[in-house]
Amino acid sequence: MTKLVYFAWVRERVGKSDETVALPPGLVTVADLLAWQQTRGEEYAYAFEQSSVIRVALDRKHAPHDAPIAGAGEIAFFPPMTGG
Amino acid sequence: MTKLVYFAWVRERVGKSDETVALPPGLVTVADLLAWQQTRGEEYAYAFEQSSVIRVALDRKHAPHDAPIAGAGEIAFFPPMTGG
Amino acid sequence: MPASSRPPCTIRIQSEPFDIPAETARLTAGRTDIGGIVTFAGLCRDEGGRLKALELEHYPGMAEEEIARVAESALARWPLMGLTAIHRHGLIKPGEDIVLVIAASAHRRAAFEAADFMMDYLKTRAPFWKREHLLDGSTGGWVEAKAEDDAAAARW
Amino acid sequence: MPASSRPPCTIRIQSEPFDIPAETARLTAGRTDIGGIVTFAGLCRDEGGRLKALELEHYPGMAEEEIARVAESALARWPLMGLTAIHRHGLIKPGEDIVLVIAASAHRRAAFEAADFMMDYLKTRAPFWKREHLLDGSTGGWVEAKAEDDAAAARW
Repeated sequence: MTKLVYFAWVRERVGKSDETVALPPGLVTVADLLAWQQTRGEEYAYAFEQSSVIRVALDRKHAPHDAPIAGAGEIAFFPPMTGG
Repeated sequence: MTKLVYFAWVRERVGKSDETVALPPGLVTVADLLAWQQTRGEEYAYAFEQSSVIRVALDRKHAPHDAPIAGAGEIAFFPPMTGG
Repeated sequence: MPASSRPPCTIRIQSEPFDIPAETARLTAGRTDIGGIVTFAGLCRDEGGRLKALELEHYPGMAEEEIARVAESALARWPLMGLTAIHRHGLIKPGEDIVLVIAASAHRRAAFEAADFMMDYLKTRAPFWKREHLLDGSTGGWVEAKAEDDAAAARW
Repeated sequence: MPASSRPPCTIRIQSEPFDIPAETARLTAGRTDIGGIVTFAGLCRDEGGRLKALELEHYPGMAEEEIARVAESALARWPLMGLTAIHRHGLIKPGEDIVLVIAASAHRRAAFEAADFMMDYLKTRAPFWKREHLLDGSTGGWVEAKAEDDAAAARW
């Protein structure tokens, strides 16, 4: 099982701050995972419609969209950061 | 009459912090003034021996060595600044 | 302090305000080898009177870790004698501090560059998101990331 | 504050220590339009334990005027909301502050650049000279100007 966590407007659109899911086999990269998210219903389709802008962290480290997701226990999805 | 003021090692070498003098006619630029200072005795020759490094301020404003000195009431001589 | 020892490095994520003089004193106490300290404080603006507050959401697990990674880069890159980064979360009112970076070094250039670098990287890498709360009582939108912040970070 | 009005600008030359929080508060009091404040404090180092104190000689008439001229350049060049420059003279012990620059702006880039510029120009244009007083009781030499300071000022 993998914990998925959401922040800012990704969280609002998905409608939850986290969930624990069984990822389907065949998802290799972050990009695969983002494409899968789009298929999970209306709210996910909305949250991930512009998946190129979504940032992803694997176990609390920034990961590019071509990074492999194997082994990650916690995967976070969020918009570009606006702190500071 | 013109007030001449000295700072840091220029002051120490000249042996005074200020003096009021009648500048001889014919001194046009800061460089002329520096050359004249070298002729005023042993302590002046020592203070101004490397006149290219001496900084000059005319009425409290930095002036390059080719600046005209006409009209200045207070002329300061000092080494490169080391504040901050 | 021997040059080889690790300089004091403080990273904190907190909702409460921070105390800049106390944080500075923590870096300088008992030391006589520091020549320059650059402090950056980022404050909440009211955006021409439009804003009642900024709400800062963060990723609690990752925020501290990511800022620590940025700080490690700064420590590796400049000869620092101390580095502090504190970022607040929660509701922050106009005029209040949001973020603090303090960089201490023997010479000013390292302190300026490290503080500047820290802010550029905090902006673009630390998992924080700002949302506006407007003076009329409504919740405004999420603040959009600026291309100029990415460009600033790309300088390093 | 309307954008066209002159931002508060404080220039002081003094022998006594300065109070950084008080100087910062003077710039920010009652304001909610400032987004970033960069503070530089320059401190006296003991140079590896060699130094008992630095003696700072200055040109009393010119020092304040020259720093004011540098500040005018900074105010003309960056959209600042406040600028402070304080330089001490006299005997200053290791660990004590020598110089303070505070630059406030809506955005951090202007504040960083203005503070950095102020320090580069203070170093090379403000009429101050440092002399070392050594721990063994003797008076050391005058500190020599550094070529790197001229190079830093030439960046602007």
